[in-house]
Amino acid sequence: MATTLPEPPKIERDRLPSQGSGNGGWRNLVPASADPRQVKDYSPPPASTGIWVGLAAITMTFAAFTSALVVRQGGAPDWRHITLPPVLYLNTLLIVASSVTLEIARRRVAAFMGGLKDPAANPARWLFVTLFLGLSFVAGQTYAWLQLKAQGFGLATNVSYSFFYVLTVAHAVHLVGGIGGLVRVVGKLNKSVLRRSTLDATSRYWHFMGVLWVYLLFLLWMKL
Amino acid sequence: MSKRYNFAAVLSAVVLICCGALILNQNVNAAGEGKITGTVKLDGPAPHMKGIDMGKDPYCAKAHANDPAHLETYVVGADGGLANVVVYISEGLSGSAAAESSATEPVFDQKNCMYTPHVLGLTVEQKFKVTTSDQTTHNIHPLPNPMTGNIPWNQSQPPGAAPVEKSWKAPEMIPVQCNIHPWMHGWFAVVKGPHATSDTKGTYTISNVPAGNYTVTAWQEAAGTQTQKVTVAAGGAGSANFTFKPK
Amino acid sequence: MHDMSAPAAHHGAPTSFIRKHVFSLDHKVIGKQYYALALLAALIGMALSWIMRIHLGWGNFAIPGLHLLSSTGAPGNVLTPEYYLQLMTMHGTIMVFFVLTTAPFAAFGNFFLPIQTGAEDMPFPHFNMMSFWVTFVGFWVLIASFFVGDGPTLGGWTQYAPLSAIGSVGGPGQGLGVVLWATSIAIFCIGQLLGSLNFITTTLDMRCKGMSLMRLPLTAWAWFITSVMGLTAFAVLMPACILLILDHVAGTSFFVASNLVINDQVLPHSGGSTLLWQHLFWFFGHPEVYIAIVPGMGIVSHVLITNMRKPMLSHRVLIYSMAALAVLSYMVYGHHMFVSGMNPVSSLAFSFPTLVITIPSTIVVLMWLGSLYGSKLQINSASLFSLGFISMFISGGVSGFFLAQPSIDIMLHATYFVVGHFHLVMGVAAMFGIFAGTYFWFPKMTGRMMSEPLGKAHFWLSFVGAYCIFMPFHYLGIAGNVRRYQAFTDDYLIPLIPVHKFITIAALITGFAQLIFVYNLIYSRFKGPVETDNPWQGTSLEWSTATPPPHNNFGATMPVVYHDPYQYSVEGASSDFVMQTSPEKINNPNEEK
Amino acid sequence: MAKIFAVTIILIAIASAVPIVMHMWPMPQDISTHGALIDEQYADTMLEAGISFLASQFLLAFFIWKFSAPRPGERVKNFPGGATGLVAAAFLLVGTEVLALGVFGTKAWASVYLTPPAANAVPVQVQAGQFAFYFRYPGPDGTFGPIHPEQISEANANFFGLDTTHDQDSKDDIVAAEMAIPVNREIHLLMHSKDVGHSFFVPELRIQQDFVPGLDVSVHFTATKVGRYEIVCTQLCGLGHYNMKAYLEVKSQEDYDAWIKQQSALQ
Repeated sequence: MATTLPEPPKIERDRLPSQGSGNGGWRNLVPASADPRQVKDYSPPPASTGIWVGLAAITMTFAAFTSALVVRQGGAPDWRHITLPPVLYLNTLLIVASSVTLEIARRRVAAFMGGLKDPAANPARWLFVTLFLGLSFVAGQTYAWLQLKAQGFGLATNVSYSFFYVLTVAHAVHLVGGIGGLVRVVGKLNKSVLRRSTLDATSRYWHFMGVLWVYLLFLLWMKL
Repeated sequence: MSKRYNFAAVLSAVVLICCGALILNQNVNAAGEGKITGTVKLDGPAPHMKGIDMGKDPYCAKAHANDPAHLETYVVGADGGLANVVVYISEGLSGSAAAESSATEPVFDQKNCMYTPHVLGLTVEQKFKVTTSDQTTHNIHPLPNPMTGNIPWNQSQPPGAAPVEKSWKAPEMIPVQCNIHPWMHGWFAVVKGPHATSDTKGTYTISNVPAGNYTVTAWQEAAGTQTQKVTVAAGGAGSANFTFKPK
Repeated sequence: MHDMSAPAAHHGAPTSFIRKHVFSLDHKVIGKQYYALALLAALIGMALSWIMRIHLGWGNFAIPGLHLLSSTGAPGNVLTPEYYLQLMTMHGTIMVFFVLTTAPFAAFGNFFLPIQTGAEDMPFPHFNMMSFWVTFVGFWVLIASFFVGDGPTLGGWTQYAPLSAIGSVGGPGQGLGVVLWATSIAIFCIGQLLGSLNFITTTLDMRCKGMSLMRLPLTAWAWFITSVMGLTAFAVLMPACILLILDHVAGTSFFVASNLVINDQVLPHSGGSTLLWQHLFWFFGHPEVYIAIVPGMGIVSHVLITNMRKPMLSHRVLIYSMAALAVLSYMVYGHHMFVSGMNPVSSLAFSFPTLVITIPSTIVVLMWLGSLYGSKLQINSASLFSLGFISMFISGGVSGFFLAQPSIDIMLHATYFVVGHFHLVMGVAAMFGIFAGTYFWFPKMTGRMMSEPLGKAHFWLSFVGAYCIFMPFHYLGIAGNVRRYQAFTDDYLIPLIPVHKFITIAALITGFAQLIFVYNLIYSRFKGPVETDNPWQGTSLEWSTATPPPHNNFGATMPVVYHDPYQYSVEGASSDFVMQTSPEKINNPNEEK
Repeated sequence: MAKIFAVTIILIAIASAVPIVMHMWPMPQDISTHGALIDEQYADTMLEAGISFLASQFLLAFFIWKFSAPRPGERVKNFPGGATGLVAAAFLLVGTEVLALGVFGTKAWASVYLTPPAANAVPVQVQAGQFAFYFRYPGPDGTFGPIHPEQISEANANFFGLDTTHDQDSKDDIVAAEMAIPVNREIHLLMHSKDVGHSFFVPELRIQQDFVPGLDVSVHFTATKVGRYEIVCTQLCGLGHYNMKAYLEVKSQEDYDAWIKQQSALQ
C-alpha cells in the first residue's frame, strides 16, 4: 500500500508561553506586574503525560490480576501445572520484533517531520510492518486459544486455564487498542496532520504492551 | 351503535356456551366415571425417624415442646399403612382427561415449622396456595429440575403475610424446603390427570376416572415408584394395593 | 483510540442542540450532566432508604404502591426479607458509586477544574464525553436489575463472594441481578478511569501562565489527589468485577471454594479463595471512601476561605494532609477484614496505619478550626453547610478510633456502629460538601442565585436531622445491633426497636428537607435572581471569567496568574481581596515567590 | 443565625454524649475471660474519642459564635503559633494517643487471636449454612468424623454429611441445633461453613469471627457465667440472614454432662 506524502506533517506547535492554555509548567511563577513572557518553563504536551497516566492505570489492572493469581494459588489444593501452547514463544518474538520496527518507524517519521524529506524512504513503511507484526501476534494468540480449546481446556476447566485465558485475553484487548492507535497514526500521517506527541504516545503504549506481554509470559510460565 | 350490539351478542353467546360446556362436563363426570382405590403399606418395621431439634427458633421449639417432631420421610400408621404416597395414572389416560386440571385450589400450609401436608399432590397448571400459620418467617423454596421447564422460586413469608399463589408447568416431583428452618422439607407432586395421596392408614381414592385400562403409579419420596395395571368399568371401581420396602 | 495529542479546546463551539447539550465535548456541560445524574441517583437512593427505614421501624406497614416496583418483593405492599436486602444493596451501590463519586468529584471537578487551572478545556474532550456516557450506561444497567429476573442482587454493596459468585442458588437476585451489578460497576470503573486520566493531565499540563502547582486552589488539589486515587482504585475494582462475572457465568472458580453445599447439592466450583474478593474489593473500597470525602474537603476549604475572608493557616499543610490520606488509604484497607478470617497478625499490621490516618485527618480539622480563629465569618447556606461538614467529619471521624482497633472491632464489626460511622463521615459529610459546593457555585454554573431562606431551611433540617439519624446508630451498634437485618427478632435486639422508630421518623423529616433543596435548585435555575460574575468576591480563576463561562472558559484572552489562590484581607491591598489574575503588587510575606 | 448554630452544635454534642455517659444502651454484659481487656480498651478509647469529639465540637461552636459577628474596621487575625503549632500538636497528641491505643489494643487482640487454645479445651465444631448453625461434639472418642459434602442432606437431618455406617469416628458424634458448653472451661470452636460466608457473633462472649468457605478457622474462649445467650450471624448470607441464629447454653459441668448424655441418646 503506497502512502502519498505531499508534504511533511506539521511539526507540533511550539508551546510558547504567550499562547493559549497549558503553560503552567511546574514552577513558573509570574512575578507580580512582571512580563509573563519571561516565563520559560512550560508543560509537556498533554499526550505525553496522558499516556503515562493511562499506562499507570493498565499497570494497576494487571497488578490486580497478578495478586489475584498469587493469592488464588496460595491456598489452593487444585492448582495444577499446565503446559503453555508453544506458539506463545513465537508470538513473543513477533511482539518484540514489532517494537523494534516501530522504533525504526518512529525515528524515520520524526526525521521526516524534522524536514528530511527522502521520497525513497517512505516513513510509513515500517509502520505497516509493525501493524502486520501486531496483527500476527493477535492471530497467534487466537491460535493458542483455539488450540487449547480443541484439546478440551476451556475457561472453567481448571483455575490455571482460567487465569491463562483471562490474562492473555485482557492483554490482547489492550493490544488491539494499540493497533487502533497505530492505524490512526498512519491515517494522520497520510493527511499530514500527525503530531509528534501522538506518534510518541502511541509508540510508548505499544512498547508497553510488549513489555507487559513479556512479563505476563514470565508470570504464566513460572506460576501456571 | 349496531357494532356494540353485535359485540354484546357474541359475548353473551360465548358465555352461554362456556357455561353449558361446564355443566355438561360435570354431568358426564358424575354419570360415567369410576374410581381407583387401594392401600399402601410398608413392608417390615417402620424405620426410625430422627427427631428434629428445633433449638434454632424458639417459636418452633415451643410449638413442639410436648410433641417432639420427627422427620417425615416415612410416616407409617398403626397397621403398616404408609402415608404421603402419591398414586396417579401414568398411562392410559386420554389426552383431554390428562390435561384436565382440578378447579380446587389446594393449600400447602406452614404450621408449627412443618409442612402440612408433607406431600401435596397437584396437577399440571393447577393453582395452589402456600400459607403460613406460624409466628415466624419462613421462606418457600421449591427446587424443580430446571430441565423440566418448571421455574424455581424462593420467597420469604413473614408472619401474617398473604398466601403465595403459584402453579407448575410440567409434571415433576419437586422437593420444597425452608432455608430458615433447614429441617422443613416437603414435596409438590405434580402429575397429569387424576391422583390421590394416601392417608395415615395408607388408603387412597382416585375419583373421576373414566372407564378404561390404566397403569397406576405409586410414588414415595424415599422408596421410589411402583406401578400396577388396573381396569376401571364405567361407574365402577378399580383397585390397586402397593407395598413398599424401606430403603 | 482518541487522538491523545489534540490540544485542549481545539474543538470549536458546537451549534447543534445534540452536540451542545447531549454529546457535548465541553467540560462544563459534562459537569452539569454528571450533576444531573448524581441528583437523579441521589433521589432514587433516598427513596430506597425511606422504604428501608419505614420497614425497620414498622415492619408490617404497607407502603402504598410499593407492589408496583415488585409484586413478589412487596406482596401487599409490605417488603419481604429478601427484597429489603435487595433495596439495601441498591441503596448502597447507587449512593457510593453514582452519588458520592460522581457529584463531588466528577460533576464539580469537571466543571471547575479546567477553569480553576486556567485551561480552555480538558486535554482529551472525547474521553471526557465518553466518561460521562459510559457512567450513564452503567447507571441504567444497574437500574435495569430492578426489572429483570427476580430483581436486583441482595449481596450488599460489598458483594462478598461466594454468595455473589454462586448464581441463583444463593437466593433471589443472585442470578442475573449480580451479573448486572458487576457489569454496571465494571462499566462505571471505565468511566471513572477516563475521567481520572483527564483530571490528572489537566492539572499537570493545562495550567495557564503563572499557575504553579502550589497556586492551584484547594479544590483543584483535592480533585487532583482524588483522581490519582480513582485511577488506582478503579483500575483494581474492574478486574475484580470481571473475575466475579466469569465465576458467575463461565463457571470458573476464582472466588468459590470447593465442596460448598447448597440445597443438599455440592456446587461444581473448586478451590477458589473467599478472601481474594475481599482483598481486591477493599483495596478499592477504602480509597473509595477518600474518593468520596477528599473533594468535599477541598470544596469546604474553598467555600470557607471565601466566607472567612482569609486563607487557610497553611495552604501546603492542607495539601500534604490530603495527599497523606490518599497514600495511607491504600495501606489500611485490611481494617475492613479484621474478623474475616485473615491472618490475625495482618490485622495488627493493618491496624497501625489505620490509627496513623487519624493524624492527617486531625491536622485537616485543626487547620479548619485554626483558620476560623480571627476570621470574618459570613453566614450563608454555603458556609453553613461547610461548617456542618466539619462538625459531621469530626463526629464521623472519632468513631474511627474504635473501628481502627481489631480488638474493639470484635464487638463493633458489622453492627450499626459501622453504619453510623461511614454514613456520617462519607455519606452525610460528603453530601454536605456537595450542598456547600452547589450553593456556592450555582451562580457561576447558571448565572442565578439560589434562594437563601430555602437554603437555610434545608440546612437546619439536614443538620439536626442527620445527627438524629446517625448518632443513634452508634448507640445501637454498641448494644450489639447487627446491620443488614430486615427485622429484629433476637431477644437482645427487641428493646432497641423504639430507637429504630425514632431514626425512621428523623429520616423521613430529613429526607423531606432534601426535597426543599431540589425545589430550590429547579426554581432558582429558572427564576432565581440574576447574579454578577463574582457574587462572593472570590479570588480564584472561576470568578474572573464571565457568568456563565464562555465556551473556551475565558473568552479572547487566556488568564495570567500572579498570586496565590486566596489573597484575602491582604494588608495594603486596594480591596479586601486580590484576584489571582490581578497584576496588583501586594506585600504578602506568605506568598510564594 | 451563627449564634443559634453555635448553640445547636453544643447542644447536639452534649445530647450525643448523654446516652454514652448514662449507659442508656450499654454493651451486653461480658461473660468471657478475655472480654475484660476488650471492655477496658473500649472504655479507654471512648474516653479519648469522647474528649476529642466534645473538644473539637465546642471549639468549632465557640469560633463560629465569636468570629461571625461583624467587626468593622478590625483586621483578620491569625491563629497564634500558626500552622506549625497545630501540626506539631496533632502529631504529638494524636500520635501518642493512637500509638498508645494501638499498643494496648494489641494486647487485647493477642489474648483472643494470638494464643493457642489450651490442650484440654473442649472441642466443638460449628457449621454455618443458609440459614442455621449446627453444632457437633466429638463424643467419647474425642475425634470428629470426616465431613462428606455429597452426603450432606437436610432432608434426612444429616447436616454435617456424616457417614455413620462407614466412619468409625462419626458414630459417636453428637449433632445439635443449639450450643451447650460447660462454664469456666476453655472451648475450642472449630468453624466450618457449608455454603457461603457467615459469621459467629455472641456479643456477651466478646467473640465475632467470620466463617471462611473452603477454609476452616477456629477461635477459643472461656465463658464464665451460666445462662442462655444468642448466637447471631453478622455476615450477609442471603434472605434469611436476619433470622440466622442459635442459642448458646452455658451450663455447669454437671448439667453439661447430662445434656451431652441426653443428646447422645437422641442421635
